[in-house]
Amino acid sequence: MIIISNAPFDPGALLTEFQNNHPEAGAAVTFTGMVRSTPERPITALILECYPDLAQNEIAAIRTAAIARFNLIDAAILHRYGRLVPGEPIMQVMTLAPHRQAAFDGAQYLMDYLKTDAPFWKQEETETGTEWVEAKTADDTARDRWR
Amino acid sequence: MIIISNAPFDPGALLTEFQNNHPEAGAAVTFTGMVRSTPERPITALILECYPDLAQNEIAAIRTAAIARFNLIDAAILHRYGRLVPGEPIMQVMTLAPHRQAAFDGAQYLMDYLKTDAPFWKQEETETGTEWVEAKTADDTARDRWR
Amino acid sequence: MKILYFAWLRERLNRASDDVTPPAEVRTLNDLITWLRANDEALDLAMANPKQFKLSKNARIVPWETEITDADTIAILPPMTGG
Amino acid sequence: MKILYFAWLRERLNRASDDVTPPAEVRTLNDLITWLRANDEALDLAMANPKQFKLSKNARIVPWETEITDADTIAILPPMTGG
Repeated sequence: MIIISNAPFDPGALLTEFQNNHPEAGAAVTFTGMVRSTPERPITALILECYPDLAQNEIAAIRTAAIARFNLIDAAILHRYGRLVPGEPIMQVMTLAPHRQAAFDGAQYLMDYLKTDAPFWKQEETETGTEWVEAKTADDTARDRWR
Repeated sequence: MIIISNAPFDPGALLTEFQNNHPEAGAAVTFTGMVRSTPERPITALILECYPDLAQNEIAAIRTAAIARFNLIDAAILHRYGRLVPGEPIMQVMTLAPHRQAAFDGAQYLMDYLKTDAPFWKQEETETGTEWVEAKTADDTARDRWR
Repeated sequence: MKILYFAWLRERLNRASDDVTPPAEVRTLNDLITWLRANDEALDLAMANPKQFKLSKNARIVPWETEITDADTIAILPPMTGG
Repeated sequence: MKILYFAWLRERLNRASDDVTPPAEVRTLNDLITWLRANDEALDLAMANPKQFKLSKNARIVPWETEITDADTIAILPPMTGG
């Protein structure tokens, strides 16, 4: 399952739906990314821009690669775009595997590739205006460990 | 939150409850362990024995150590005991952190220690009887990487 | 040929897309970017560090060496910050 | 002193617990296990590979060198297989 959407989602409901009907699965790992606002850097919203057609294709390719590499039983990715307020879930990745290490590795692999290869761009909205979030070289490093 | 219980639980509902009201959290990782039955090794049930007082204390200690080590905002562990059928969730670990790597590392740390240091014992029930699950030395190895 | 711009590149150019007709010698994405930059000062400036951009052709990320035709939709993608 | 047995150890001994009164020279868990094994052939056999067992005192896992008293509840724990 791949969902690119500007509608809010319920992380728990998504997990429940994903896990059902797989008696051969022993382990599920779920990653949820949320909009963060801290006292040091308070933001009023996060605005995500997206190229939906490309997002769909690239995420599908990353998902297929993860399933093959870690022998996953299933993997699902949901990513939102649009304007999100602090605390709101931005995206969720879920993996299902016979055992825990494959489920953890698969989820981390998906996250590392999504960070650098999925066409989304974040803008932070504060009291004083909006600012594009800069890409982190740490994200490239995280992705490159899988090469 | 630590729950040691013989009652079924809903992984998704637990996740939704756990994630709420933490605007400073950017990442949540959830691990769910389920009863597994495969065509090669079909089981009718998994029966978990537990020493509840010790489980409560040891899991609390593991949780406190994980929160301190990875600067987690929160961590929760639920572990069932009793008779569970294939597909049923056995346990769930959830971590909440500012960023993704701490959330992933915290969840793996909790899992690795729970596997070797939480007083639960699994018995597989098949058509022909029951059999105690043997502890894996791989679990000791996984735990020891954190030392 | 359709060219799409995203995020801060779109903002700096003040438009989300262009329709262009490059000359026949523009065969690859590399050629296209060189030609676009030569004809657009704002784009040239915004792409001063070209290696940070990924390019897509018909909604797939492809290498800069990829051949293109007039029927393709090309996107110029600043470093991504999703996830 | 209360002794608790779990999982396959409980099954092999055919009981979940014992109430025992060890002699005064039994000061540590190490001493206790030695004394229990000397007085119970089934336990002695089941614990032939003693290092695989963890021990708890009053619901906390503690080293085998830990001192104990008559008021303590001790558990002998086969390798755990939770998670």
